[in-house]
Amino acid sequence: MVDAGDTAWVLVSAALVMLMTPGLGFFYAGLSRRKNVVAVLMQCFIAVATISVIWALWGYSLAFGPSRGGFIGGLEWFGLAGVGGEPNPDYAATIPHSTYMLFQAMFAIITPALIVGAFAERVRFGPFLLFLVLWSTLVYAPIAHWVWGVGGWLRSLGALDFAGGTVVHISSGVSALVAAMVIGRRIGYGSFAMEPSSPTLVILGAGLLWFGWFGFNGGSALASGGLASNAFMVTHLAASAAALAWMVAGWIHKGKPSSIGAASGAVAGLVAITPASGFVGPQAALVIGGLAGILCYAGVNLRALLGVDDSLDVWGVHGVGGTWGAIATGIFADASINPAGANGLLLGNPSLLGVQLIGVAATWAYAGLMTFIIVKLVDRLVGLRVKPMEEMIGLDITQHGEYVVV
Amino acid sequence: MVDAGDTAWVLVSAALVMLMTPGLGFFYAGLSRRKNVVAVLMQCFIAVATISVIWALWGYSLAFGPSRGGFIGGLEWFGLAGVGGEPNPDYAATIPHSTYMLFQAMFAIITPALIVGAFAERVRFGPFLLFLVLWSTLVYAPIAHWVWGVGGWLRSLGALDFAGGTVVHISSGVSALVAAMVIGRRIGYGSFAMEPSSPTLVILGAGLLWFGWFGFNGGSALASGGLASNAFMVTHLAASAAALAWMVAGWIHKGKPSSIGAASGAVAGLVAITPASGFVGPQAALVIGGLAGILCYAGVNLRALLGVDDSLDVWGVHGVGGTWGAIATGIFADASINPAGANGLLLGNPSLLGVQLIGVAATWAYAGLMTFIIVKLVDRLVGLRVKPMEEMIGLDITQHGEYVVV
Amino acid sequence: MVDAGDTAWVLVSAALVMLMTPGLGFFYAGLSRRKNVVAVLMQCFIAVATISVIWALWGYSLAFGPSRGGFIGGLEWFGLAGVGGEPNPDYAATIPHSTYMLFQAMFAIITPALIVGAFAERVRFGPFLLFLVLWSTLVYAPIAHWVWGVGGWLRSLGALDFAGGTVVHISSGVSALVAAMVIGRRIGYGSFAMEPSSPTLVILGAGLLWFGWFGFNGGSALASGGLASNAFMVTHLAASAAALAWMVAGWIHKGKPSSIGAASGAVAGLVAITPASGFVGPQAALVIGGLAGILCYAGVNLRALLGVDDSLDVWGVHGVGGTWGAIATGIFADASINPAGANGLLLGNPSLLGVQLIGVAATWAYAGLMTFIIVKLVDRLVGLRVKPMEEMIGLDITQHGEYVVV
Amino acid sequence: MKMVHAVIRPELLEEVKRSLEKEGFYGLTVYDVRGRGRQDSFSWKIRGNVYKIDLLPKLKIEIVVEDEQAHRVAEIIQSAASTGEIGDGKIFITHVEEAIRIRTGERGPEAVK
Amino acid sequence: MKMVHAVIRPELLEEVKRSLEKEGFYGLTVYDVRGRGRQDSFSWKIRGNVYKIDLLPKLKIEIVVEDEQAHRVAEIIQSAASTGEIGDGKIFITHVEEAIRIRTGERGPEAVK
Amino acid sequence: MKMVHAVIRPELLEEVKRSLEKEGFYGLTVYDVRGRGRQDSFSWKIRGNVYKIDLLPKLKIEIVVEDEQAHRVAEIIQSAASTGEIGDGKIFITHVEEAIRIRTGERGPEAVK
Ligand SMILES: Nc1ncnc2c1ncn2[C@@H]1O[C@H](COP(=O)(O)OP(=O)(O)O)[C@@H](O)[C@H]1O
Ligand SMILES: Nc1ncnc2c1ncn2[C@@H]1O[C@H](COP(=O)(O)OP(=O)(O)O)[C@@H](O)[C@H]1O
Ligand SMILES: Nc1ncnc2c1ncn2[C@@H]1O[C@H](COP(=O)(O)OP(=O)(O)O)[C@@H](O)[C@H]1O
Repeated sequence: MVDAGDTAWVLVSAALVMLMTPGLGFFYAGLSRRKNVVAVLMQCFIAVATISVIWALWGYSLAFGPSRGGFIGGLEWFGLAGVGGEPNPDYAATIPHSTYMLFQAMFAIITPALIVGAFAERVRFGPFLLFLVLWSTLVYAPIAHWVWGVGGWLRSLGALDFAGGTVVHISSGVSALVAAMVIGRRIGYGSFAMEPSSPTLVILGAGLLWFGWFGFNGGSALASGGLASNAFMVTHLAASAAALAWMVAGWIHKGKPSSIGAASGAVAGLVAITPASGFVGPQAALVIGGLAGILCYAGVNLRALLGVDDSLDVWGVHGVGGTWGAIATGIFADASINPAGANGLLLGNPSLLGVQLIGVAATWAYAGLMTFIIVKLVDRLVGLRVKPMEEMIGLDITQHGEYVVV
Repeated sequence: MVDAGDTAWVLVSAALVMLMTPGLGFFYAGLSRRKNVVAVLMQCFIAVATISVIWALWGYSLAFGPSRGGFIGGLEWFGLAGVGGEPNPDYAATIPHSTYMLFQAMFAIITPALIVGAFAERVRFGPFLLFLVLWSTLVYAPIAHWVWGVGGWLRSLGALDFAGGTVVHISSGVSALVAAMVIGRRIGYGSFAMEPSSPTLVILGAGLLWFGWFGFNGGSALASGGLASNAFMVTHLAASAAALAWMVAGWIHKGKPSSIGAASGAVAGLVAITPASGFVGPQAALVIGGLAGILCYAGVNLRALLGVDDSLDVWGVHGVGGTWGAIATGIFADASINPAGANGLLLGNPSLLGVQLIGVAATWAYAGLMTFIIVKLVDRLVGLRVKPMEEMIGLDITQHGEYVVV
Repeated sequence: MVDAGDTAWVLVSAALVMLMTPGLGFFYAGLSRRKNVVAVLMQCFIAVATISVIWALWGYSLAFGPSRGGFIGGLEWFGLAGVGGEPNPDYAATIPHSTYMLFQAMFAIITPALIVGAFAERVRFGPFLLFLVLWSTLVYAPIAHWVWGVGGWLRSLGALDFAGGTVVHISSGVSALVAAMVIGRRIGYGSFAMEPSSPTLVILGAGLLWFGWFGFNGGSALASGGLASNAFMVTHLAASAAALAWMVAGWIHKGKPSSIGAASGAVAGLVAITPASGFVGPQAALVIGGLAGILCYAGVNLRALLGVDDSLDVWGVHGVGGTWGAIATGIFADASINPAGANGLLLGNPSLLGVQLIGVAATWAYAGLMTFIIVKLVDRLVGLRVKPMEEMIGLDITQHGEYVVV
Repeated sequence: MKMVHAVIRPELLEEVKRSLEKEGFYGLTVYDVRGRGRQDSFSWKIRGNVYKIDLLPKLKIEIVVEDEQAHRVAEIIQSAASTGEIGDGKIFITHVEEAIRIRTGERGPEAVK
Repeated sequence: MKMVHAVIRPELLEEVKRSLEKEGFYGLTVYDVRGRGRQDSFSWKIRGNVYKIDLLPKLKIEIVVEDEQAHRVAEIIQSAASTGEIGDGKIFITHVEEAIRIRTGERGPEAVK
Repeated sequence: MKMVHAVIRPELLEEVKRSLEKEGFYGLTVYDVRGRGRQDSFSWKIRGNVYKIDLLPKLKIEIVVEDEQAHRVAEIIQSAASTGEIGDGKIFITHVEEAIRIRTGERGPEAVK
């Protein structure tokens, strides 16, 4: 039976998560050079449109439709056939099936949009669209099925991922690293200064991401009430602790507390708490967030040392943060917070941590490999990278015929 | 009886729709030249304040008060007398009457704000305020009454307008065209480049509009549940399809996929699905949205060919999109989605299409004529247009004594 | 018992209020000079992170924990011990205790962030953090306890403050005045032009504040339904009336209707209606808002005459507006709107006004005195103000190593 | 060579560029400036402080050409950028001792061809 | 004629404008620049990359006046824009061969009166 | 003294600054400009109106040095800012009659030391 309160909460959550992708666009645009601001915004914006359409056509069905061996869903729900106002109790008993589908659509949108940061400022727009469609179909849908689909193999194994630490963040973070390595560095990387165009946009983006994440994690309870409230609370606390931790780490390490650091830290904390948000309490959230700030800060610095031009540090934030979150869930999970969860290491159940590690490893391996294949394929077929002269002039003018005056 | 879940959803929806008007301000500001950014923002912002006050005083009563012959409401509810915490079951049985009034207030605000785009960059601020008050009272309130008021003649005829395709979009789009023609072109139109100041602001605006539109259409169910979820879903899909369609049309036609095009397309899709959103399913939404993108793109190009300086293309997007949406409702409506609706042409009921066309024609005629009279009147009384020198310097400095530094 | 609809509404409200602090950041950043935009944004952003952490640790317990003599709460709830999914019926019977705590957290965050405007463009970041922690602990928590805590002395006296006129706005506004006086004027104040960097950011901030305020006041009903709807409605009307009033006052006084004036007016109206929003109806809201616009406009001009450099006029807007709101509650309160309230002066009960004045006086005195001590202390200990050369170059570069390119 | 500096109304840039192109002057550099001249200024207050806008947005164009072309370039700009209203702007001509094309290192008039 | 170029601290623009006005120098053109001089520079890192801010925000003023007024204008600016701290900026004087008022086509000193 | 004006690709600023520093040229002023040269231009339409981008983002550097250093400065910039592709930019050298340090009032070459 549809409950009005639960439906209201999940619909609002879906709206909040939708806003995260433009928010991500601002975050990334602010970190990019001025000549690529429009291109980055456009890539995020068009991801909303593109993924929504393919999600309605085949994506939702592949991810959540009747399982084919735990690996992928069937096409029974192609074009959202049968996805209507009645609940689908397999997924959520008190909200319309269409509400569940919408909420999941927003996750499917933001995940590939996250990868945009890895190859920002150097890819052609058309081939980018092709990448988007392939990645969403071949990487996102299967992993979502494994973890969340009824019959998915990781779900059956007991892996816990409340709101997408594995499905969203590890998958995009690892793919980002691979894509950045395959596509190669920006011209002048390491020798020119590549100044973030706008801390203002970074803060705008981080603010919208934080705001939207209340829906991302809170809405993953799929009902209004204590569990949603817990997810909301720990999300907020982890983000706060991580923002402080990253800021302080940068302050000690580099001499100044930077706003971009604080914003990046907040995102790192949000990422790390995502899988754990329905399974841990506020004290654990402060620890998970605080450590996320430090680990992701280290990840970003490590990435720079390795000379990989993951331009806006998708791996350092989402790959490292998501992995830490999945592990932290195995450590801190507390069945008294959510009976549908399990106890973790600290409550005497080391086996959960093992299952979590399997989930992490499978996602790293699958996302990494498939992204390698997809990027290579797209590059062969249509050429992914812009010409050097276009890169120098900037993607805004050369790809979109637009530029930022103000 | 007030239902907490339904009320939560409609209150949130009202908040979302309120945010659309500042969102519209950013959308329009980004499309304007740098010297008029503040003026456009201010016109939208002050529309929120002005219409809210007149809505509380007389607007709501004229639109929804006891009908005088199906044409206009009476003044019984002047100053919101009697509009309190109890539901008014004529309009919505499970939410407070004040909630319904608020939700409607946000529609009344954004409608005249949409027209701002037609005569952007060339009208005096004071006379604009006068226009706002007159248009809202003489055009918006009656049309809202016809379509949504108990006893309104179009409502009685069976015309379907779930969330304001006719009331909001056709009325503002047609008025925009008339206002632009009467007021005349900007100095240098057709000979100077008039560069949009900021694709960043356009995307910000489009993102907020899209986000808010979930409340606009979803909230129009006036309750939480399957119908709200359906409206939310089709809104999202139509916007997505239209963004892609407009982008591709522009890409083919002009060589580059522009972010402003994608953003405009999204708005076009949102407009077109508005009247249909409670009556059609997801497959129809993709078709309605996709065609909206193409039709509105054509509308904008047609407008340019005609040499009318509807500066930010209100008619091309809202007039064309709203008209297409009203017709599409007559084609695709499906009573199985909403028993309070009807079947459309494709389900064997051509009469609905006829009624829809009557609604469209009446709105075009009434809004067009009245806007002509109001614009002429205001111009005679107080002079609507700024001096040429002021237009050259820009409205920000000359009207508001402000300007954009960053 | 947890109600899904009520919880949905209060969780959404908490999210909305959270967004207000970044919104405030944009509002303040737009009013600041370009060289201090990042610094202002950062101060607001880091207030979110910092206060959230101390709120979870000790702040919530001090403010709402078991009362120690009506003055302060005990540390029983340190680290949110016992604050979980069950309602705490002392505060809100139909939502999880954690939801109530979260909603309150957002109020605790924005209050000290408001003070940022008083000493914008001239304080060191580290000492600012120290100020933040001290002020939140020593000023905010006690005042919140007095007014809202079970057993708080002002609450017991019958003082009405629906959503924080006293706790949030008077406390921050008065503290701002004191802090600005103690810290002293910016270099060149009164002789250089200090141009607001961006009306666009001001409108963005005002839009987000207005949007979030629906949660601030509406959510303070702590349930969905008629009272929340009333608070939402009067909030919207007061903001509208005040925006118009301030704009018109400035227009008459200085010759131009400024967008910054309209935005400031809206905020003034939102402030003034805050304490009254659960106790007055729409007609009173229009009066309270309209007068707030004029009174705060006068307050700002008075402040300028006095030569105090409360840089972004926190006192003029929040101090004056909050005080007026507390008094207005004593005048216009109507027990028929909220049986938990009382009648005010106009309904024949002058005693309420007396109680309100006691609340105002106590808050002015306590906040003013404590802020004086805290500012002096921090300055002695670590030096609050930047070096003159740093102030000339701007805080963005000197404090954060960042700057605004776009 | 000479450098022709022109301060013009921003909206006339296209017009000026087109007129220059027609006579084969293609290379140029432009940037946003604010200028004060005889135009009326605007003064007002915000939140208690007095502000005055006497600097209005203008565009500056710089074009380096051979000595004998400088006056022609100035004439083209003058006629394309003039509206007859106060605030049309100024043109200044200064002497350039050397010009170098960065790409090739070519010097003198060759560099600006 | 001469063009006086002054790079100043942005916050002293009002002061400079006022001082110039007092002696009848009204026309001028300004724009935002960034400058490096003897001032300390700031260096730090963001997200793994090293950045250094050695270019600090400055304002540049350009004023064209008759030959004999150039030194007076320079003096006025120098005294209005000086704080005695490093980073106060520089003034340069260059020669202008011709000036034209776009509105009327007037040439020479008349054009900048 | 001479003023060396260089229009360069924005991304090469760091390179140019570093090269100048190495030979002791520290003081300079830079600002954003848009330039048109031989580069291809981009043209397209938005919402029914034709637009053309023929002005691409560049940076302008101004450095005032003693007469005899001007050519060395130009050479340094030329070699640091050259990629060999169209659009690398130009360098112009003009004469400066006087330089003043605002802070101290020092004049002549002393002022730019
Ligand atoms: N003496 C000057 N030196 C430098 N720039 C000047 C000077 N006088 C005017 N300008 C520039 O020319 C612009 C137009 O000048 P103005 O006097 O308003 O026009 P007009 O020449 O039509 O009277 C100003 O905004 C300013 O940028
Ligand atoms: N040689 C130069 N050429 C051009 N501009 C210069 C030169 N030296 C300094 N400037 C400009 O002057 C500004 C102030 O210079 P700085 O050396 O810091 O001041 P001071 O003269 O007080 O020592 C710089 O930011 C830069 O814009
Ligand atoms: N005649 C000129 N006057 C002033 N600036 C010029 C001139 N020609 C070119 N420029 C500037 O130099 C930049 C590069 O010029 P371009 O002709 O594209 O390069 P190249 O010299 O490599 O052919 C232009 O963008 C413009 O800013």
